[in-house]
Amino acid sequence: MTKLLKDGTAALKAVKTGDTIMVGGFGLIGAPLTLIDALTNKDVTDLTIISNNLGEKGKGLGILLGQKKIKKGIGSYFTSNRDVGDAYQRGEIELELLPQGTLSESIRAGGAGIGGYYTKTGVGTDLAKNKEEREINGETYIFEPAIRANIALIRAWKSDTLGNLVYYKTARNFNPVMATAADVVIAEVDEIVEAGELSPEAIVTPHLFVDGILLASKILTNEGVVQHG
Amino acid sequence: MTKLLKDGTAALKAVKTGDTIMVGGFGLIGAPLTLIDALTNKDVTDLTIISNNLGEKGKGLGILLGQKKIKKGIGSYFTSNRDVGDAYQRGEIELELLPQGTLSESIRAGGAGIGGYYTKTGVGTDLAKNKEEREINGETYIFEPAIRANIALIRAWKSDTLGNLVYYKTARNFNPVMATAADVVIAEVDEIVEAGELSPEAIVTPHLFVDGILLASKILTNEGVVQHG
Amino acid sequence: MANEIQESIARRAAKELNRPCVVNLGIGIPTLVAKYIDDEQVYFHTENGLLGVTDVDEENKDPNLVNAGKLPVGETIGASFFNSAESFGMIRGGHVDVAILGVLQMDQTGKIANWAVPGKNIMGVGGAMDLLVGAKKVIVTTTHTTKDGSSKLLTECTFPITSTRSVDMIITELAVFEVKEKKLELVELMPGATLDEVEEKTEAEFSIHLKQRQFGRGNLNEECSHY
Amino acid sequence: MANEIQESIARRAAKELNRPCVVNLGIGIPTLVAKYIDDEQVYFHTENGLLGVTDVDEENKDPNLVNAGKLPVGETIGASFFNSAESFGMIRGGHVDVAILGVLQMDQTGKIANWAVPGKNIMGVGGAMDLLVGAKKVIVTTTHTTKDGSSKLLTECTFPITSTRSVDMIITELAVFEVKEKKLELVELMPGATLDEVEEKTEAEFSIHLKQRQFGRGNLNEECSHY
Repeated sequence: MTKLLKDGTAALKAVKTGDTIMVGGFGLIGAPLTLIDALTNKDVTDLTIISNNLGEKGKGLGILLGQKKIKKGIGSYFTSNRDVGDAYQRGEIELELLPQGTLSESIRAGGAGIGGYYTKTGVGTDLAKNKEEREINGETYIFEPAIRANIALIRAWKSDTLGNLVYYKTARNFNPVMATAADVVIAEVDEIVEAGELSPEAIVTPHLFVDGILLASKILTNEGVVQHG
Repeated sequence: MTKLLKDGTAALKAVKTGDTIMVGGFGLIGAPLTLIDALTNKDVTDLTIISNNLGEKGKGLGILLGQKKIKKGIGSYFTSNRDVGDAYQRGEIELELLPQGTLSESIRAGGAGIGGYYTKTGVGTDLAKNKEEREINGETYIFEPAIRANIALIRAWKSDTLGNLVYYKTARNFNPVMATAADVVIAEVDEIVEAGELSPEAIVTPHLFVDGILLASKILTNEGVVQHG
Repeated sequence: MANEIQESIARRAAKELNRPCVVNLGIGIPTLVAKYIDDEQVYFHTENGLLGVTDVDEENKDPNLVNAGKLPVGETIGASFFNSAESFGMIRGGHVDVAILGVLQMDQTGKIANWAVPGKNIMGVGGAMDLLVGAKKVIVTTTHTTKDGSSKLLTECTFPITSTRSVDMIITELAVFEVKEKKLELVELMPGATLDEVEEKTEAEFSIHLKQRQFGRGNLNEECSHY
Repeated sequence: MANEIQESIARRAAKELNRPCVVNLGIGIPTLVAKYIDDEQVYFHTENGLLGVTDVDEENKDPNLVNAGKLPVGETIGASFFNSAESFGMIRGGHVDVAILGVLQMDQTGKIANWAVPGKNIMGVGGAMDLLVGAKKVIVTTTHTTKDGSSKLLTECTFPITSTRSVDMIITELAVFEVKEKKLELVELMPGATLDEVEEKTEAEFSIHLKQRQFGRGNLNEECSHY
C-alpha cells in the first residue's frame, strides 16, 4: 500500500517554508490533530493557513500560532482563539476573513477547476469592500476567487488501502472540499480498511484526491485531545 | 408520509405550459422513466427541458419531442437522438449546447445560490462565442450563468419516508445536482424505506431538497424499459 | 429573571414555525427555541453539516457531533451529514425555510448587525451573512434593549450590518414586529408589555397594526410548504 | 486489418501509462487501451460518475452500470460512484492524470478537433472540452489518415477545435509525436513504418527527434505520481 505513511514526519515531507496549507476541521472537531502536531514539530515558517478557525488557545493550530510560524490566516471565525486577535494587534499575523459559506465554496471552486464565482453573501457589508459587484437577474452578487493550497491536511474516519475516504458525523465539515483543492493531500484517519470494504456508493472522497494516509494518534474525546497508540 | 405521491398524475400536479423542467439521467440510465411517461400524458406544451440528452429515438424524452411539447432543449449531447437534429432543421425546437461539465456545474450553481462562475472549459471554441472572457491568474476563463428550473424530475434508488435519497451506481449522474436546483423536486425511486434505514453518513440527497416521492413503475432492464407493478 | 425573558422570547418564536419546516438556529436565545418544539416535523439544520439536530444526554455526548456553536448535540432518526460547501449551498440556495438569529442591533428597515463591533478587530463572521441572504424567512430573537437599557431597534445601525436584506420578523420580550417593505410594523405586544413601554424603549420608527393571532399546526405557509 | 491497426495504436498508448495512474478513455480506439493493462494500478475514470471501470461479462451486465459511451461496464474492488458535477470537478480540477482521446483532425500546434463537423448541426459535445482543459496529460490515439487517405495531421484544423490547449502526444499506426511548446516532434516510428511514409501522409509540419524508448513499471513521472 503505497499511500500509507509511517509517521507525521513522513506525512509532512512536502511541506516547505512559505507554503499555503489547508487544514480541515471546525475548531478541533474533524481537525487533523496528529498532522497539526507534526507541523508544530517541523522547522518551517511563513505559512499561510486556510482553516475555518486558527484552533483554540494553545490547542491545535493555536500552538502553531504561538510559534509564530503563521504569516497569514484565511478563515471565517478567528474569535475562537483570543491569541489570534492579540497576534494581529501586534502586527505578527495577517488575516483574511471570509463568510463561512464563501470560504467553503471558494475551496470547492479551487478543487473543481472553477476560477471564481458570484455570491450574494456579504453584498453591501464591510467584508465586500473592494470586491467586484455584478448584477445577475436583477440581484447584486460579488465576485469571489477560487482558493487552492500547496498542501491539504485533513481528517477522515476510515480510509481503504487505496485512499477512498468516509467521514464521521460532523467531523466531516471542511475536510472533503479541502481534499480536492491542494497539490498534495494528506489524510489522517481513525481506521484503515481493505479496498472493497467501503460501499462504492457511500465513498465521499474517491482515492484520486488522496496522496497519503496516516493513522491518527491524537484523538478528540469528551475529555479533550488524547494520545493514542 | 406526506411526500408520497400516488401516481404520475399527482406527481406532475405543479407542471404548467411554458415551464422549465430538469430531467435527470444519462440517456435512459438514471432517467425518471415513470415521470417522463406521465409528462407525455399531460396536456402541457412550450416546455424547456434541461437534460444531458433528449432521450433516444422514440424513447424517454424522445416521445415528448415527437409530441412537439418541447420548445427548447438545454443539454450536452443531443446526438443520441436523431430526431432532435431533424426537429431542429425544421425549426421546431431551439437548442442550447453546453459542455457536459458546464451543464452539471451550472445546475449545481443554481442549486447552491451561486449566480454564475468562470470555467476554462470551452475557451476559444465555437461554444464560447459571445461568452464573456476573464483572465484569472494568467489563464483565460469564460463566464457561465447558473441554471435553475421550475420543476426537477429525478430518479433515485431508495428514498426513506422523509425523502432522503441514495442512488444506484452510474444511475446517479445528474440526479443529485438537479435535486437542488428547482422550485419543486419530484423523485422517482425503486424502493421506499423507513426513516433511519439509510446511513446518515451515506445519504446523498438530504430530504430538504425533495418535495415528492413516487414509486417507479417503469424500470430500465437489459432488455429495455419494462412496466413494473 | 434574565432566563425567563429569554425563554418567553424563544417560546414565542417557536409558534412561528409551520410544519414541515427546516430551521437553522443561531446561538443564544435562538438555541432555546428547540425546547418548545415537541413534534418531529420541524427539522433543525446546523451549518457545520447536519440536518436533524436534537438534544443529547450528558452520557451520550459525542465529541465529533456538535452544532455550529460547537456544543454537543444528538441526531434524529432520518438525520443526514454533509460537508461545509454542501451545507452552505443549502443555505444560499434557499433550501432552509427559517433562520432564527440573535442580533446586536437592528434598524428601522429591518437590517441587522450581529457579527462585529466598531473599534474592535473584526475576527469572526461564521455563517451569519450566508444565513441572512439565503434563509427564506429570517426571525430575530433578542432582548429589546442592551444591558445599559438603550434600544436595540435603532434608526440606523452603528455597528457593521450583516446583510442588506431585511429580516422578516423581530421578537423581543416586549413586542413582535413584522418587516413589510422595509418598514417595521408592531403586530403584537408580549404578555405584560404595554404600548407605552414599547414606544419608550424603541428608537426605530414603526407603525402599529396589532392583530389577534392564531397559531396552529399544519397550516402550511409559503416559507415552509413542501409539495 | 482495420482492427489490427486500431489494436496496435491502443497497445502503444498503453505503454505511456505509469503507475499509479488515473485515466479517462474516450470512445473508439481509446477504449481498446484497457485491454493492454494487466495490473490494478491503472484506475479508469468515466465522466458519467465512476472511478474504477472494468470489463463486464455478458451475464453480469447491469443496465445501470455504464461508461460514458453508454456501454455496459463492471466496477473494480475499491471503485466509487459520484454525480456529474463532482465527476467534472475531478476533470477540470486536474485530478485525472491522463485522457486518451480520439480525434477528427489535429493541427501542427497540437490542437485537436473531435466534436463537430462543419456544415452539420452542432448537436453534441459531451465531456470532450472538459477533458481537454482538465486532464494533466492528453494522448491522442487515431489512424494517421481519414478513410479517403488524406492526413489527419493538418497545418490547421478545418473542423471546429475542441480546445486551445495542445495535446501532449499523438499516437497513430505510423508514428508517435510529442507536442513540445506547441510544435510536433516525431519521436518514434511504429513497427513497419518508414520516415518517408510518415512524411508523405502528414500535412502538418514536424521536427524529427527519434529516440530509443524504454518502457517500465513503477517509474513515476510527473503526470501520474502520487505522494
